[in-house]
Amino acid sequence: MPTFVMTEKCDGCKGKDKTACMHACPNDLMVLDKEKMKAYNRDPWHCWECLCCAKACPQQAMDLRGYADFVPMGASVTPLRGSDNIMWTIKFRDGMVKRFKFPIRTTEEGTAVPGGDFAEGAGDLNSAALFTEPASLLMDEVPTIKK
Amino acid sequence: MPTFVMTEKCDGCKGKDKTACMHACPNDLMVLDKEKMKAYNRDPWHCWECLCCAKACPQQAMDLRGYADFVPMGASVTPLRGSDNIMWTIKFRDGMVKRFKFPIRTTEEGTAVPGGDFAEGAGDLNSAALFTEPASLLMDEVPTIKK
Amino acid sequence: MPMNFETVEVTTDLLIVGGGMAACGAAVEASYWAKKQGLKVTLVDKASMDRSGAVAMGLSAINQYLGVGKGKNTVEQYVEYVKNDLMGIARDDLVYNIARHVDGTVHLFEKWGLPIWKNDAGDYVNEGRWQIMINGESYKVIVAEAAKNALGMDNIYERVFVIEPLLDGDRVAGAVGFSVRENKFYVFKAKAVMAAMGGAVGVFKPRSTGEGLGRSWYPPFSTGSSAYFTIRAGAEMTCQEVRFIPVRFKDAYGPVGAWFLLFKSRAISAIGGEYMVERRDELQNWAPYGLVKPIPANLRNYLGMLDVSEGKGPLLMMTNEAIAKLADAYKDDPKAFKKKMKELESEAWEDFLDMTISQALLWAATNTQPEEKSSEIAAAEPYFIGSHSGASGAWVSGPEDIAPPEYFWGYANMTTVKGLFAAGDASGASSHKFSSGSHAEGRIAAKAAIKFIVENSSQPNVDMAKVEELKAATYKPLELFEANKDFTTDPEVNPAYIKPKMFMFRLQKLMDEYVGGVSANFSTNKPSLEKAMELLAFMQEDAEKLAAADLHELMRCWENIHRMWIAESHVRTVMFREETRWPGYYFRADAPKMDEENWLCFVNCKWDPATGQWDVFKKPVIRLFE
Amino acid sequence: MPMNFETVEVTTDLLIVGGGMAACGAAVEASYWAKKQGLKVTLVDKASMDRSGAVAMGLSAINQYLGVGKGKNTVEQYVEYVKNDLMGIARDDLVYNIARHVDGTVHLFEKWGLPIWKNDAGDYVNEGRWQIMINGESYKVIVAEAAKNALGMDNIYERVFVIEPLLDGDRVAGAVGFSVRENKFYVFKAKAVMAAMGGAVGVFKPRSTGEGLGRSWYPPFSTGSSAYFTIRAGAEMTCQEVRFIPVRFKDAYGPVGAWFLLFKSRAISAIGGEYMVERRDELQNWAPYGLVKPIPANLRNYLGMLDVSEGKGPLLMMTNEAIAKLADAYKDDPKAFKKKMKELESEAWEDFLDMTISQALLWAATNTQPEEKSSEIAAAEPYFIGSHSGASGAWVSGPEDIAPPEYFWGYANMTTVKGLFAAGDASGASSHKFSSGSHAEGRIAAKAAIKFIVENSSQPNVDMAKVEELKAATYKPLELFEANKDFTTDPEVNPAYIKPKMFMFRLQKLMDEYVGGVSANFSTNKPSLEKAMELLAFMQEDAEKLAAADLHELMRCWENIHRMWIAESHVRTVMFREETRWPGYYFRADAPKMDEENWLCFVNCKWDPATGQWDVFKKPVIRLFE
Ligand SMILES: Cc1cc2c(cc1C)N(S(=O)(=O)O)[C@@H]1C(=O)NC(=O)N=C1N2C[C@H](O)[C@H](O)[C@H](O)COP(=O)(O)OP(=O)(O)OC[C@H]1O[C@@H](n2cnc3c(N)ncnc32)[C@H](O)[C@@H]1O
Ligand SMILES: Cc1cc2c(cc1C)N(S(=O)(=O)O)[C@@H]1C(=O)NC(=O)N=C1N2C[C@H](O)[C@H](O)[C@H](O)COP(=O)(O)OP(=O)(O)OC[C@H]1O[C@@H](n2cnc3c(N)ncnc32)[C@H](O)[C@@H]1O
Ligand SMILES: Nc1ncnc2c1ncn2[C@@H]1O[C@H](COP(=O)(O)O)[C@@H](O)[C@H]1O
Ligand SMILES: Nc1ncnc2c1ncn2[C@@H]1O[C@H](COP(=O)(O)O)[C@@H](O)[C@H]1O
Ligand SMILES: Nc1ncnc2c1ncn2[C@@H]1O[C@H](COP(=O)(O)O)[C@@H](O)[C@H]1O
Ligand code: SF4
Ligand code: SF4
Ligand code: SF4
Ligand code: SF4
Ligand code: NA
Repeated sequence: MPTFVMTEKCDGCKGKDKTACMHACPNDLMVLDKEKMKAYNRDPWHCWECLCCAKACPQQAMDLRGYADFVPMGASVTPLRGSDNIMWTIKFRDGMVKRFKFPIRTTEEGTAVPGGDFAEGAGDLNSAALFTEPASLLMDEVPTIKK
Repeated sequence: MPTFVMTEKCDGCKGKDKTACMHACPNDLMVLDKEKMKAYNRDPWHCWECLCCAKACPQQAMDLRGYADFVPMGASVTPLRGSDNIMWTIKFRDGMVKRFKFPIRTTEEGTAVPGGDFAEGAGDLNSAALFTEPASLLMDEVPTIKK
Repeated sequence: MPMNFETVEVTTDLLIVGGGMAACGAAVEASYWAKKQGLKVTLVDKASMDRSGAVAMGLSAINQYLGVGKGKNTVEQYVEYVKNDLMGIARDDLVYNIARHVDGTVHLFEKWGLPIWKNDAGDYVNEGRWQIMINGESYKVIVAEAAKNALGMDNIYERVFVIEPLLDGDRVAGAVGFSVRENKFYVFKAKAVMAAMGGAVGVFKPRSTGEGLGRSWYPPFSTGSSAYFTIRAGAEMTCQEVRFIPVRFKDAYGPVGAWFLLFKSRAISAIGGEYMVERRDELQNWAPYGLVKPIPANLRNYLGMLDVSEGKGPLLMMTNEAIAKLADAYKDDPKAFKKKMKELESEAWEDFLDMTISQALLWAATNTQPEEKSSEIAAAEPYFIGSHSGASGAWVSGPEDIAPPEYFWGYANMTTVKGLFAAGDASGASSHKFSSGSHAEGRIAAKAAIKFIVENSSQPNVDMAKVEELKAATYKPLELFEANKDFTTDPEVNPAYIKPKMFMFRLQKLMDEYVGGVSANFSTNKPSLEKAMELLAFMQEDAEKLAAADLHELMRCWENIHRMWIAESHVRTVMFREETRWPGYYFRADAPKMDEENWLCFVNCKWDPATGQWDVFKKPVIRLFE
Repeated sequence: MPMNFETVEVTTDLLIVGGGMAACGAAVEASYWAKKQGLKVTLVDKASMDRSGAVAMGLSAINQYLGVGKGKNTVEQYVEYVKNDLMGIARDDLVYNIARHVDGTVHLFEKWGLPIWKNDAGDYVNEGRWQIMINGESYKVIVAEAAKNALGMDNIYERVFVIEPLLDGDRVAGAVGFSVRENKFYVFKAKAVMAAMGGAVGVFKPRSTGEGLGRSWYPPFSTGSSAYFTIRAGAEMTCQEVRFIPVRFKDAYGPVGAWFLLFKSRAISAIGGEYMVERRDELQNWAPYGLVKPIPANLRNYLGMLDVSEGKGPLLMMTNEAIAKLADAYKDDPKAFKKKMKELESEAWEDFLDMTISQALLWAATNTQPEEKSSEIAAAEPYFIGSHSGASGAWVSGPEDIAPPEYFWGYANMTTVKGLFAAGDASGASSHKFSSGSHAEGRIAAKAAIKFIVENSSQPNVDMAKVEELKAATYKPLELFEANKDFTTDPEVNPAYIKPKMFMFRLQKLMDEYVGGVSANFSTNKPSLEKAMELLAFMQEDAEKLAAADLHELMRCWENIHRMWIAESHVRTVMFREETRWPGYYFRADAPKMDEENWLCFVNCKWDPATGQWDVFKKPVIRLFE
């Protein structure tokens, strides 16, 4: 990268208050040009190429072109992130293509319960045990050093 | 530097075909914004800080602020170039001011005669002597090595 | 840009600043205890929790997992490992505390939905002794989800950049920050505050210049807010001299862990020869630490750097050889061999796709298939990251049950400022916590913070005059810009102000050249450090002239002020420690040897908010066992 | 940007490409002989002659003046000096030829109006043995004036950037270029062409990043057109491995000559100690050249670099001590002392104000008064400049009366391509000509070119199909930009093209890291050079995708293509020469010693326009005396 936005594909997230790419970027780089209703990366020199933006874009309107100051041209690495896996398409400079698919989560989105299903601990604010402990340690008690 | 143009002082060289700063810059950086009739440095990252532009500006509309990525702020070095000398005003970061004046030429502008007033040589296209030689060498003949 | 900013006051009990690994751990733990005690917990993040912080892109491994409950390792063994890796400089009590809790945190991650690699027996797949493999693209999304579910979105402020602590005498009273999306200035009033804003990148000049300067290993949005916040509160800091320099795949900064540990790859120099073997004798000079296994990270770096200095570089990671060796067992069965090769190929690509996509792209862009061709590795520029193999951060109290008296002042992970807690990259001298340990430490600190609030239940006083002053200072760069921008025809070049990007370049250049960055070969000395102090003094004055065209640039201004303060603490402590203890991280050319007698100690420092004076001093290293 | 470009044809006899020192010399001389022969001379400059080229800002000294007519030095002594300074690698015939003419050129400068310092006896004030002091702010203005008066403005094309030579078989036929101000494509048809487009800066990564990257010692607008032009014509090149690294005042690159020679300053390391004294023994390793006086420039660099590598840096120019010593003679007369101090102060400031204004500004910005405080010096990034202490450039014929047969092919300063002449930075193996020698060499070459035209009077044939092809290639970056820019929402980030600034960064980074730039400590080796070739091959392909938004950016595209070709010739020749001959300019870590037996020779190279193949080979060093 840095990321780029394909003019034709971007619909500005239909003018919603915050676009998916703006919401995602950990570095506050994506901006919606409200006149054109198109997004852009306001500071490619600060882009980490994390693709948080591209993975989030509902239009597949974003892609990455490697840092022009050291990445030879012509290759691409494009994610397609689903609910439980991600598909990567890797195009080499010489045209070779590889595809990989990896799991990304084992549960339904939104269902993470803070304590897991571990038994709550004793609830003692003064003890060393955290609220899911000792159960979440798979032990009977929290290790300590005999002073 | 790079150079900057003071908005109020610049008159766009009164809309002449080429402005003094554009004419001067050895790196083709100065541009006239024809709508605003103001000049600007189009690529400060390529500016050599040679001040050819500022020295040429008839309005004293240009100055230099040191490369921001390594020059501490607040100092200035400002030329005032006349027909036979140049005046420099140096303002230190701490406020101290120094002025220097140096000669820049000993003849009237435009009067340089290609051959000086040296006697022409023999006019032989095959000899080693250049057209003002040997006179301009203050010698009787052009040195050579006896082969 | 209207110069009209609404002040929004938020009063809470515990304020968690940051939304990364440590903050998410804190959110989960604090919510539980707060609910029991009827207390309110508020979290503020400069980005969106789903994808904020160092784990934004994902990770391919969890680097701290002990398996104590499964009988695989003891907590003591981990402490031993960390202590040696840091050349003797670690807080046993802190490392112990994190290590005894970390497994529970990892088990929670799994419940929440993080795919952890399992072998046929159903056990986690280890990368190395302490590291386990994950399918970690959504690692942060999952961890944030649990935190958000615990807190409720009403208690979460995203896209608010926190700049300064609020104090009430010797106690923290909250924090102020500004929205990067709306014209709102936030005043958070709290009984306790947890600093968890991560580490610092961009204090030193990166190797890349031009567009690629965003490509640091650790993210460019780790900008040193943790350290700034705790320093400005007057908290004692530790190990600010212990920067971390990781060896990484060259240019795109792909991590090496999976290659060295999982794939068991060798690294050699381009001239040939394995520096870890050929230079073994050099390790004697750094005994006892040089002689342990694994060899400390800085010494691994150092041996490679010696090859590079002698002109034997570049260094090569022999990915091709490593894969060939792993597949070799299957060579007699073509089908199995092919399958194994496919599997190894996929693992190799996932490692980078999960956490350093650029590296995968660089492979593709250079027609590199790791099973066919080696890749270069190189030492990165220095980072400040107390959670990985660096150690910088706030000096915090140990846990009551194990900390010696010198290391204990009431509440685990509380800094020396009452009510101010720190975890993850924000706390020092407890390296090698990584993503999982940072989360666990966040939990530890959060529980202690709730205890603190219960035991110190008054709402600290917030001086609203001071708040107004801070508000004015916050937005000054916008005003400076508005007032002066029309003086010149190019808003980027103006004698009245400096834009944050140039300010950052200025800082990076001086740190690089005088404080042992890449172009100084990671070497420095006293005159260079003094010169750095001189230039930093100019920068501090010029920081008053930072200018911003919009709220985004305003954030960049503050990020760079934060970086500048870390820089100063670093220069002061590197100057104070008159020895070279971590060659490979930095070299004091004028004090080139390790000096156990005088310097087997912490170097701590403190900035006094009342006087503006710095103090740098020693603190003892106390061993808890052996 | 309309894609409609008028083709302007200009037919002439002699075409001078460039408007700098060598070109101005050529203009003055050629006009005289052309007038006699009824020939036409045309000059084309990418900038305005008044302020174009390396002398744009001015200079404070003329570095080559022998005073032969005044009995001060002999021409032979100068040859001796240059030969030794280049570690034995110089063309005696070329150096001799320039040296015997240079005084006449300087005397002309004085007539034209250049103020040259004089002592009370009316003699020029020497800076060093070969250098004289001037008030040189308008040096270029004055020299250009004489050239313009000689040619007449009708024969001068300014703001036309020349890209490629035109060929008719083995003879040059002209050149093509484009206006950076108008939509005009220029086809210059000529019987002889002189390449005088100066040296190359920006092939290697500069020390500064960010805005300050324009601040090179030699100007950023010296972009390698001379070398590109001659290489592409198929001319044999020499010493392309001999880059020049000047030691300069740190950051602003103020020259050191006046300080070392006029002010007689010492340089020491920050740790104390004068490297030129303490490291004297090292010079034995580079005998016989290490043992001469003055010590060769690269060895002076090298001794300082050894201090820096050992961590003794930064290096300091003791300006304060030097000024104190010079004023000391007046210490008993307070009035005279004060006057002397004022005079020294003014001289110190003028030195920089005349040629490196940034350095004066940096002094002011850091509150530095040279009489009170030392300044740091450092080795700059590598440049290609055959006129100063580097030697790269075209392999040209020597003068008939003194060149040995191996060095003579009919016309002085003619390259191996018929009708193509070179002077100044454009010609190689004749270092230390500087501003004055470049002018003198321009004159020599111009006279020879007129002779060539007289003796080869047919107008070469220009293949107009080829011209059309070149025109299409010239403007391709504009078309590529227009056709693709709307595909993305940011014209700077587009997968279909690369902007010239990023292309430049890419070139600079690879040269820096693999070919012995600053961050590689000026050291390289075979595997690194091979890697550089690999990356350069990618760049050559990607050069097809350069894109420009306007004519200015189009010039930047071509400048960087020119740089890329020099880079390749450099890598190939550094690889070929398997020794280290110029430590301080570069170090082949895998061949760390000088090898007189095998490598006391020129390394020449040639690109064949017909086949696109490179050839690198040896040529003998022939001494003319002693
Ligand atoms: C980037 C990266 C990191 C790692 C690795 C590879 C790569 C490519 N590797 S490997 O190399 O070894 O491969 C590791 C690995 O595989 N396994 C592992 O467990 N950890 C690794 N890390 C390290 C961990 O990520 C790290 O230890 C933890 O994330 C540290 O946690 P924490 O201390 O919480 O920092 P954070 O970055 O996650 O969160 C910071 C938060 O603060 C916010 N923030 C910052 N400033 C703020 C401000 N002023 N106001 C408000 N909010 C403000 C951020 O938005 C964020 O929410
Ligand atoms: C920049 C600089 C240079 C020097 C010094 C200090 C500094 C700060 N020092 S000290 O350090 O030692 O102090 C010297 C000094 O004091 N005394 C001295 O005599 N020489 C010094 N130089 C060296 C001389 O300047 C140098 O030797 C000569 O100028 C070389 O002359 P020449 O080879 O003609 O190059 P040029 O740069 O002057 O002219 C190049 C011309 O070509 C044009 N051009 C370039 N590409 C073109 C293209 N594609 N198409 C058309 N035109 C296209 C340029 O516009 C220019 O007209
Ligand atoms: N060569 C090595 N030997 C031992 N541990 C390593 C090695 N390389 C990396 N590690 C560890 O592997 C994990 C990830 O490393 P890294 O990818 O370098 O961040 C960290 O725990 C490192 O300490
Ligand atoms: N009309 C203008 N007036 C003043 N500065 C400008 C103008 N156009 C561009 N610039 C500046 O020139 C530089 C390059 O601009 P651009 O490439 O047009 O974005 C930036 O620093 C702009 O701020
Ligand atoms: N220390 C030195 N000894 C001898 N000559 C020098 C020294 N420093 C610079 N010079 C010469 O002075 C002139 C200007 O040098 P510089 O300023 O380095 O370009 C050149 O002719 C250099 O070769
Ligand atoms: S997320 Fe995609 S569609 Fe939405 S604004 Fe961003 S680029 Fe456009
Ligand atoms: S790749 Fe990452 S840093 Fe870059 S714009 Fe997208 S989300 Fe932001
Ligand atoms: S020379 Fe001066 S007045 Fe003329 S356009 Fe340039 S800045 Fe404006
Ligand atoms: S200072 Fe020199 S390079 Fe910069 S804009 Fe002016 S003339 Fe151009
Ligand atoms: Na170095």
